[in-house]
Amino acid sequence: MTEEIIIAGFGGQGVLSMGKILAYSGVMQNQEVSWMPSYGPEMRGGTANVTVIISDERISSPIIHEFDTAIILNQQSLDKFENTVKPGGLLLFDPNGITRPPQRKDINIYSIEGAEEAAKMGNPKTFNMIVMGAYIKIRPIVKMENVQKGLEKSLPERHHKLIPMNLDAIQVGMDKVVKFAVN
Amino acid sequence: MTEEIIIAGFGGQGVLSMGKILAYSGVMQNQEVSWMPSYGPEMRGGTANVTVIISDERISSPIIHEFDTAIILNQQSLDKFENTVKPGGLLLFDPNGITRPPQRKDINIYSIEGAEEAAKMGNPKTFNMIVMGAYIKIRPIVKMENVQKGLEKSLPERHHKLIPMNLDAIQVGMDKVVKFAVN
Amino acid sequence: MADIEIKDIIKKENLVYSKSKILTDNEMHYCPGCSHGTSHKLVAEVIEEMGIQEKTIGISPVGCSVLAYNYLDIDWQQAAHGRAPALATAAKRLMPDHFVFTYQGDGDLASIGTAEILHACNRGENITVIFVNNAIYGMTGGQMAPTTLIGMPTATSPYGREAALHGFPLKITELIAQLPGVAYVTRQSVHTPAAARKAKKAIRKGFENQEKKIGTSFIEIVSTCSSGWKLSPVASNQWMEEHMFKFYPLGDLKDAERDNEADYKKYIE
Amino acid sequence: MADIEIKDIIKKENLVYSKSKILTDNEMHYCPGCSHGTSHKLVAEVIEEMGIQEKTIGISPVGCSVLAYNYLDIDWQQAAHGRAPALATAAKRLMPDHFVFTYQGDGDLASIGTAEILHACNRGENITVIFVNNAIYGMTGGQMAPTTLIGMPTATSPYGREAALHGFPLKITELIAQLPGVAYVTRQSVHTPAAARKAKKAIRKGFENQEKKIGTSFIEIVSTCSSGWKLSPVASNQWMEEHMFKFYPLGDLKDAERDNEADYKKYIE
Amino acid sequence: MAKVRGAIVVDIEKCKGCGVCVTACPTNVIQLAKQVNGKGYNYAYMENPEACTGCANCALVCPDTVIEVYRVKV
Amino acid sequence: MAKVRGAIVVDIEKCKGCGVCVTACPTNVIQLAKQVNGKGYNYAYMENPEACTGCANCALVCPDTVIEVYRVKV
Amino acid sequence: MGELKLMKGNEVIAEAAIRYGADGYFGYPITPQSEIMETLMAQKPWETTGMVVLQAESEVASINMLYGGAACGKRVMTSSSSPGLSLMLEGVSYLAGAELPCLLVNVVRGGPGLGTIQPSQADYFQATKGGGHGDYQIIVLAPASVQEMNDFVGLGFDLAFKYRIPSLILSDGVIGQMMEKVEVSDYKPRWTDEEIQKISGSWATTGKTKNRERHIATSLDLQAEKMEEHNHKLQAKYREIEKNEVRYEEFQTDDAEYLLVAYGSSARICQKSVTLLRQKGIKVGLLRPITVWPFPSQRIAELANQVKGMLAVEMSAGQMVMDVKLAVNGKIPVSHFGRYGGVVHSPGEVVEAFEKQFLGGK
Amino acid sequence: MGELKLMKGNEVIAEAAIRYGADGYFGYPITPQSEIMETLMAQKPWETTGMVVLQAESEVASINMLYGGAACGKRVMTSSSSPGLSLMLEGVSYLAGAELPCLLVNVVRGGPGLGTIQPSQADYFQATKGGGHGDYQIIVLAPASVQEMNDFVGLGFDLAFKYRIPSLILSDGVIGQMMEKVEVSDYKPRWTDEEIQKISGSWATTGKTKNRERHIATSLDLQAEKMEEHNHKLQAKYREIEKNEVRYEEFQTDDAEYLLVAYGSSARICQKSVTLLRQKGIKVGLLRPITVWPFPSQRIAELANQVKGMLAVEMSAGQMVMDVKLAVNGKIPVSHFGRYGGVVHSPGEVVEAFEKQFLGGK
Ligand SMILES: Cc1ncc(C[n+]2csc(CCOP(=O)(O)OP(=O)(O)O)c2C)c(N)n1
Ligand SMILES: Cc1ncc(C[n+]2csc(CCOP(=O)(O)OP(=O)(O)O)c2C)c(N)n1
Ligand code: SF4
Ligand code: SF4
Ligand code: SF4
Ligand code: SF4
Ligand code: SF4
Ligand code: SF4
Ligand SMILES: [Mg+2]
Ligand SMILES: [Mg+2]
Repeated sequence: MTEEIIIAGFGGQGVLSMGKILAYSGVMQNQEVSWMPSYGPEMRGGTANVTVIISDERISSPIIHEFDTAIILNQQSLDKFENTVKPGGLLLFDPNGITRPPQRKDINIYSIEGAEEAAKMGNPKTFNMIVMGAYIKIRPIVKMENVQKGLEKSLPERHHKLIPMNLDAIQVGMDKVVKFAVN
Repeated sequence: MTEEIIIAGFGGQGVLSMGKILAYSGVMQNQEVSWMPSYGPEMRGGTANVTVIISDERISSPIIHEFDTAIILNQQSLDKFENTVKPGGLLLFDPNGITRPPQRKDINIYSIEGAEEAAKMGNPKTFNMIVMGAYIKIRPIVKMENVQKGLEKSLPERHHKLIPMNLDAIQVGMDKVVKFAVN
Repeated sequence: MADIEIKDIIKKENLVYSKSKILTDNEMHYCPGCSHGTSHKLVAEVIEEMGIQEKTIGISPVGCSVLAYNYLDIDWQQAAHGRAPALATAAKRLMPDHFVFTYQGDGDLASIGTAEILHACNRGENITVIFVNNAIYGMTGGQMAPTTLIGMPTATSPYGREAALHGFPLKITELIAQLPGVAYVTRQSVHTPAAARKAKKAIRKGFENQEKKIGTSFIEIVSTCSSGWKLSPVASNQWMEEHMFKFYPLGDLKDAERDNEADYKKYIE
Repeated sequence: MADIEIKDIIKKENLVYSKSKILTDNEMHYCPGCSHGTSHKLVAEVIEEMGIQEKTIGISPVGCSVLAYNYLDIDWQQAAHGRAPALATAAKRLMPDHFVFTYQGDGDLASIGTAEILHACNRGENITVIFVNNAIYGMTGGQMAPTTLIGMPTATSPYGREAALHGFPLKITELIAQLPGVAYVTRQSVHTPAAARKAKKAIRKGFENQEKKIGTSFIEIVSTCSSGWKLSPVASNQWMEEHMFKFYPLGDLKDAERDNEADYKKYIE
Repeated sequence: MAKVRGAIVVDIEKCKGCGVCVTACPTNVIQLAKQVNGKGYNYAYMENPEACTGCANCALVCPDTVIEVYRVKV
Repeated sequence: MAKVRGAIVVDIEKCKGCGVCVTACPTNVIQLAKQVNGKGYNYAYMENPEACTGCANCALVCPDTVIEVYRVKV
Repeated sequence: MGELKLMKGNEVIAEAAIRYGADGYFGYPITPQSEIMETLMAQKPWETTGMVVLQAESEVASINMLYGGAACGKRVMTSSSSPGLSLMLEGVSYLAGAELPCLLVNVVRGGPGLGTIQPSQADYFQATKGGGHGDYQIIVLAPASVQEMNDFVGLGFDLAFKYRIPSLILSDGVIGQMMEKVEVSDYKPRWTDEEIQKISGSWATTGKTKNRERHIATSLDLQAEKMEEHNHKLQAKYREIEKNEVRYEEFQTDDAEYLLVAYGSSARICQKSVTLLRQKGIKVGLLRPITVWPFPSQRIAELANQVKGMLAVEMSAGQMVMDVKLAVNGKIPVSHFGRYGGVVHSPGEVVEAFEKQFLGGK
Repeated sequence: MGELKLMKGNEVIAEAAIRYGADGYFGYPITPQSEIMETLMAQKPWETTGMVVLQAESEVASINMLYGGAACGKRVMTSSSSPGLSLMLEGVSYLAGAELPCLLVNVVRGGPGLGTIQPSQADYFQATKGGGHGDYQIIVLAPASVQEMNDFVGLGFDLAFKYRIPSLILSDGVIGQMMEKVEVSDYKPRWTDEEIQKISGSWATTGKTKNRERHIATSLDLQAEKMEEHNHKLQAKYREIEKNEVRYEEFQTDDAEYLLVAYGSSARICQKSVTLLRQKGIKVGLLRPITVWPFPSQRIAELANQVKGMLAVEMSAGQMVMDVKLAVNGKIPVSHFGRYGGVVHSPGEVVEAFEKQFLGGK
């Protein structure tokens, strides 16, 4: 099994840490992982993205140009990455702020109202976990127990009290993700 | 004709400028010349030497380790360069301050009381020209008219008034140089 | 209230403030609220008002303002980190009738570029220096600068700057002010309209000094870096007022012309 | 006069002054009368008297004193041109119970090494800096230094230093004195017995400050360079008194301990 | 006595929602929108247009110079 | 009253003839020799030995530290 | 067995330095490697192991701090990226000349000049052909994984002290920024002066005691003949290192008819390319130099007798390829492929380039 | 026809710069080349041609002053010796990246580190293999006489402006310090902005006029793809230079059975060695690269078909020899000889080394 994922959005949306938690979850189930961020001055306020690979085999190149899954959190990222999803692959996006929705018919497209649900939860910081929940609902590549372990490993001790809330958010994501129909 | 000369003494004895005037004299008679100084912090107060080559042919290496002539102005230089004179070559030295005189029997050795004669002339600065006079007496490789031209070229305009005195000094050197007998 | 409608106000003939023609149409890459934007604008307005676009050479540093050349429509040189004053020295000496200014951050000017700024000022190069001091390395992600205040947390002083560990904040402007080659040294900010107006006057004076050939003009702009400081732009301005101004008080440090200091006299005698 | 013969005076038991044991038997390569020799001797005597040979690390610069390591019998590091304060910073931080001093010329310290000395002092490194200011680049053959006086001819200012062309002489010591990390700044000379005694006291104080861990000690020694100045050693001393001391007045510029300046306090608050 | 009335035009798509103009306005004309622009920023707009005097304070301090100011005497 | 008498020993071959000691001596003991040493320098020597008080001034300022000083109370 | 973590290459450099017992880090921020100093500052090793961490005023200061620390016999390191390394070269030449051990890290980005901050391998010449002045060499380790970023800290220091020579970890933006699983080493105590002496002899400037001559850290000798002697000593050491310390890894070379040669992140990519090519039935292998100086020239020369052609793949306009050519010495064709200036090639691009070069592909 | 003078190599660099109409010199003293700035300061060209001469605070400042001056389209130069050049490498990489023309002079001394101040040729790699970071090249001219020190000032500037690239005169302590006859050029006026524009196009930062876009001297592009494009442009230019600007000199190669390859002062010495060897009846020739980058690889490859072996002679532990080997590509044996660290070999030593290598001599 090899899953190659791009997660892309605005800086500040928790793109990098979502990737890190995913990757750590993979580590927890003894898989090989790589996490490769875009980096540059555009980190500041601009867009951010990260490539995560989770695999049963040794990972050669951490930099890839086609993905099994794209998790898309703003319009720019949609424009940039829609066409990089392999045929038959997955595109998951948050429709908030999306004016030109995805068009491809050869991939599976899902949407999650992450921003909205986070607002409902009263904590915008849960946004990225909601989206992650949506993702692992559709692609259960990591087990929940390993996600929990991943959270424990990737958050500093002093933030461990936030783990239950994060797990709740993941559940919300799992519940609210819906198939998106390209018309 | 190729004449390879080392001139060596204390810094401040006019070693470098003697070499330069010799070289310029060569230029004035259309010969090829090279002038290669020792350089380094030892310039300051320590020893100084310069290699001058005057030749009818293009000069390849300006750095040589054997000489047709060595002009020696202190003990250290004598110790260092006596053995670099080619068999049959010339060693000219000023005996002032020399405690271990030259020993070689396979070369021609001459001496010139340069310091003493300069003091007699009432101008220690003429020292190097006296020594040069001694040299070109023994090895008339440059014509006096070219030496005069060499002086004109190598001294800045404002010092041209000193040329007659320098020519006098050269004459003194020519008159006072004597053969030195190794016993 | 007079009963005029907004659409009647918004007419070409009523326009009282718009972007200087010296500013290009490129969107600035700066974070929201960044002082660099305002500082750029003021420099642009001075160049426009003085009518010196054709004779001005800007030197951009390495720092967030590295891309300043995208924003001001003048000729630019992009300098290596810290070396803008060296470029400016050559440019000005080779084209003495041109206006040459450097635009530098605090890491650039007060850390790696210490020798270059100090010696350019000491030589009294006839240039203008715009020194944007936000007490942090903005571009590289918020590391400590020489100007970072004691106690201030940064990426390389995460528990706050401690003198014993990291050294003291450096008042480079105070040092520069003492050099006889320097004609004018002032410290300004651009966070309020009043401050921005004063800063603009200072910048203008700095450029005018080049015509007078009286030595280096050095204009510090105490600035914010909301990203590096991890505060909102508005909170950053407030924090700056409360903390930065105490340590870096605003105002003129030197005005050779005004003070009629023929400073170098005492050097020549 | 008491009728004692010289040979009776010259006896082991009557010896009152001889070479410090810290000085090696190597003949110094310096020109006749060079201030470096005297300055070396004073440092050696201080090390001997304090009994700290085993704990002292000297950092020699690039300049005539590059070979200082041949003359003082202690462990030495030979630094790249201008960088001695960087070496000293690391050596001292890694071996805080050792005595670390740099010995630097004016070209080394005030020109190429401006950033390193300023930042080491600003960090308040617990080191001693011996700054031998002879207003010229001795080693390379007498070129202009930042400290060269206006009007002074050198190999690169053959018609005398002119401010417009070459910049102003730099009083780096005055700048250093203002840094809060610096505990002690003094300017001395070694050309007369009285001056040399004072200078030695200053050097000793500089070393003792390392034990107190109160910040950097900076001792400038206004010096001659007869070769560079093209004067005899004795005439050089005279020229120094007449010209150098006017511009570089001798005396203490800062003594944090004496002044009871808890200087950094104002920085921390 | 002649009164001045003013108005501003914010280039919404270029506004970064920093809020500096909001603070700078002496008459509290400006607010940040609840909505975001294409870059995700809550842009500035005139919440109390009548209060605007066209003093240009907001425009002067706007780091991105995305405000134009108009003024009339009425 | 006890008088002090002094004497110096110059390491002639190491002396560079700089003359700094000559100037430093308060009692004009030292002169530079007419002769030169092996390095070509006119070395220092006691011209007026009786005047030496052993104050060590000369030795202290000698850049090459080639003077030793002896002193006795007589 | 160390702890298993998920870390960035840069972070692990910091972590490994602390765990390995390094004595000091001196550096200046620059993308893409600032996390190294940031991690150290966050870890505060001065409170635990006693390791000194200092943000210097510049790269010039950093490298000269290394000289000061290394001369004391301490295990000191710095890190930077391309322009910063250029500023350090005078210092590197001094360190090499004075035979001081230390560890440098270059997380290479695209040049020349300010260039870009994206990954590159265009500082190969600088690292291996003595970017600074004079005849000198430093040991250059090229990690291809986050794990090797960890391992090479220890290896780099060990080699540095074994030979009294600077070691350089030649990494790039990919390896520096990516996270991978890494097994970090256990904490080791810092060396005492005595241990250092045992390992590398008595030379450090730790204070001249009665029972020894003074120690001098210097690269100067004004006498040319003595300087030449010193150079001979250095060259002999370099030959020794070339004999003992060549490290490389082979991937499917046994039956290979063609060979890719690549180091660092480029080698990871090429591994995939090898797989892709083999899927097409082409017998390709990969040689990955782990030490790029000393370079595995001998092994490459051997393989030149086995394969029909070699392709050097590197993110540069062609630097390592020269060492491959020198090793092959004309026996078989050697080509170069690589994207550069900050662009990272894909495995597929390597395949294409290979086919074009050796199979007359499109 | 210019004037005939007896001058030091260093002095003539200064003289030639003034006569050629250079606009500015920025430098920092270092042996063995300080006479360059000293001569300029004594000549006061600012009072005659208007040339600016400034003693900078360091080599780092010097090279960045060059960047500032070159960006204005002025003909600016600096000079230094080995450690100083190392400090300039960040700046050189910037100049190359921003495509700015300028003239550098390195009067090489023995390294590594502070080394010695005596002549050396051990900065060959630094000069030709981009000592700084990133993929870049500069044109490197290697004078073998004082006359060429004069001539290469003009040639260096001309090539620099023709290709918008830095040129370097790679000299050494021998050529810098020696005096020889030299025919100095006549005084030429400095170029006007218009002339510069005619020669090298409109790119200089002379002030943005109404009728053109603003000019920007920069080496930065944050987008890797654009940076790669820029790199392609640079590489294309380098290939162009390699095609057009290779310069070398041959000495008795017509019937040669062996070849010495040497540049700069080493080539002068080898000329004598050729004579000595021919006196012994051995048919040896000499190829002297005048441009060491671009290197005369093609001519060497041709000669590899004619001769039985080559000896690269350089005052270094073996640097240029790699370029010779790359050119020969295994066809015939290539060896290296050279004293180094500040020692200059004699013609006789070269003869001995040659005999040992190729004639099984003692
Ligand atoms: C030689 C070199 N060292 C380091 C860097 C990395 N660098 C880029 S910007 C910067 C600091 C910028 O800080 P500052 O000058 O304060 O500007 P700001 O971004 O805060 O405006 C650094 C260290 C570099 N590009 N070059
Ligand atoms: C990087 C570098 N630049 C320049 C030099 C040449 N250099 C050697 S000593 C020196 C100046 C020394 O002057 P100063 O520091 O005043 O010492 P002094 O000789 O006067 O005691 C210079 C420029 C060098 N060795 N290294
Ligand atoms: S990082 Fe700081 S200085 Fe840089 S653009 Fe953002 S706010 Fe401005
Ligand atoms: S050149 Fe000057 S500083 Fe150097 S040794 Fe001679 S007198 Fe002293
Ligand atoms: S112009 Fe003045 S009153 Fe109007 S919105 Fe702007 S700041 Fe407020
Ligand atoms: S100041 Fe400018 S960018 Fe900031 S919110 Fe106001 S209009 Fe927008
Ligand atoms: S001071 Fe010393 S070196 Fe100078 S003359 Fe006197 S004894 Fe000789
Ligand atoms: S010891 Fe005193 S009195 Fe005697 S010679 Fe020296 S300075 Fe003169
Ligand atoms: Mg800043
Ligand atoms: Mg000096």
